Amino acid sequence: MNTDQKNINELEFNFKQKIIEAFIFASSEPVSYSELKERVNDVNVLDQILKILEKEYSSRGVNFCKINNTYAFRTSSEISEYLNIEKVVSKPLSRAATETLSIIAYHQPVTRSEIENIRGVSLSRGTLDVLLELGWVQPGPRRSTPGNPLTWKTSNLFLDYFGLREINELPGIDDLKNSGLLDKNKIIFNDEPVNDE
Amino acid sequence: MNTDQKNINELEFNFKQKIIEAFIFASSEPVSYSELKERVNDVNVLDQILKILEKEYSSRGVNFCKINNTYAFRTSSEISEYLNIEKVVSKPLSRAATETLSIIAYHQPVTRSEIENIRGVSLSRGTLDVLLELGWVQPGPRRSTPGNPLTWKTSNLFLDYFGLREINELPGIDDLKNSGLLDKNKIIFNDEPVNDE
Amino acid sequence: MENIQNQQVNILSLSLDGFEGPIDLLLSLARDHKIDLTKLSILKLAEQYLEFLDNIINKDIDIAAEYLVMGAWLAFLKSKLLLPIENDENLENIENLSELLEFQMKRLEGVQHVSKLLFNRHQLGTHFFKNGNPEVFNVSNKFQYNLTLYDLIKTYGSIVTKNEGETITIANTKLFSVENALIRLKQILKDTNDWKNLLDFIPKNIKNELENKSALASHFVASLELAKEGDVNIRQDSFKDEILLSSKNINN
Repeated sequence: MNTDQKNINELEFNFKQKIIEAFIFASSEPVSYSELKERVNDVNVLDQILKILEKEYSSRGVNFCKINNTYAFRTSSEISEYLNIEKVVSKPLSRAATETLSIIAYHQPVTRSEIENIRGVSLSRGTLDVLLELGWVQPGPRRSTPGNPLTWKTSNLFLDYFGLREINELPGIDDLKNSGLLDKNKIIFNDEPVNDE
Repeated sequence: MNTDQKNINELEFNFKQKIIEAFIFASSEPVSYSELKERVNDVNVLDQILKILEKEYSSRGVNFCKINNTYAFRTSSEISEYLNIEKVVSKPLSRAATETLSIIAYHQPVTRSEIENIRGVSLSRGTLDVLLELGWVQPGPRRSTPGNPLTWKTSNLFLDYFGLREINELPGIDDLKNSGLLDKNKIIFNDEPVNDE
Repeated sequence: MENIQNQQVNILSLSLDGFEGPIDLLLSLARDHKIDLTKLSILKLAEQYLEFLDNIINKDIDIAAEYLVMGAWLAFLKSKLLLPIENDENLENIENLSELLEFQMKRLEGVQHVSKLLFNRHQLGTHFFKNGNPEVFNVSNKFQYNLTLYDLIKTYGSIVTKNEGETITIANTKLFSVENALIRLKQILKDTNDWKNLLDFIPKNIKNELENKSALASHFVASLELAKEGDVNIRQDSFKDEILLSSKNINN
């Protein structure tokens, strides 16, 4: 084998290795050996690639793992203990909480009874708790009205989370209307979709 | 500094690097710099780690990507044709939406009436809505002109989607800039503030 | 040359819907006639735009106002360009306006160009991918909420909407009125010397089916009205045959 040929083979091998690496990374589940074989027809080459990947990732923060007959990337165990990994359940915020949050965001500082007034239903205890726990809302100044009720406002964490620099970057009612978010008007007797205002 | 001390420092550095690597690698969405800073208190160390990771992964099948002030691992686009991963086929955007997106991207931050001015046509309902729903655009600071109109800008999600590190990497942006086409002061039609509902 | 231009105007006129506004139309006129934007003749372009508009108006009176506004503006500019220039100030004004128009067209062209470049890029989830099987590090809580700014805004929007009460708007239905049909029939019959099928009187460029049906109904009612007034003859030789109309003053 001459040098050129050797270089070409090496390039091809590297390329195949990259494909296997990327494929396993992007897959939503551990990938079986037979699936990988479909990508790299040569079993010898595949075995070699898998061995190399395992070695290259062995001292990294992420390891290349063989689990039964499947392959996946997993956080190295020495790190995972330290970082406390959990499969996190991502769940939607309840409707009540979302509505309450949006009212606090737009009307802050706002008292509990004002929130109830706007939503037209009473605020259950847990709703504000969820928002407090998330760190998205915080108590504001007390009102100087009878009873000195506490007000609520959004936190810096809230701004951070939604990528806003300040609260007045929230689109106003007019902006909402213009972007079609407020479909206030019901249109009747219309035989075709309306495209324009 | 004696050899032992040096070794200890090195070990610590390696451990921190592994944590950062695992943290970003295991997450599917970009991780912000401030989140990383919480893990590694020393900013110099963090910057060094990020530089090393970028280099170490630059020739792999999975690359370390900087997206504005966030970090993520993404499969290398050089092997894109060979990956054959099930793609999410998204509905193509309307011409109005793609042009509006481009105007927001290249002219940002830009107000609604500026967008209308550039396209010479009023922005129909739903156009901004689509882009907002995709998470590609977000509100920016309000203008200090009369009426304090809201501006729009692109999000990190937008950069991530198009594989851009920052806005300056937008294709063709230098040409637009050099030919003066990003000049916001030249206005001809609709030069009065658009009378929004 | 004249021929080719007319042809193109016709092709364009079939698809006004395809243009995203008057500047877009101007831009594509400039492109179709291979006008270099840097050596743009505003006069020539204004003429083309107006010619195009004339053509459209004949076929479809219902043109977006913005096309007409731009048309009026261009007509004004054209007249200024054609008239002898009286003073320097005037000249400067015209040059300024032409320059701004040129700028707008170039800018839109720029936007359309980069739009293509942008969507030609590799895209996440199509050409490159994120970690398909993510793990999540969690410091304190087991739940992660995914609320987007869009959700938040939309939620607030619906609260506001609910509280403001509902308004019902009756959509602008595009029905063809009998009045319009009457005017049309009279107009066309004036120049007709023969029996003509009722269907031929109905405007051809109606795309909406409901509107088309209403046009047929209105024209039929209008023809009966005209017959009652004695202005028109109606003939149908047998059931399911064509309904023919002719003006009263020809007898055959």
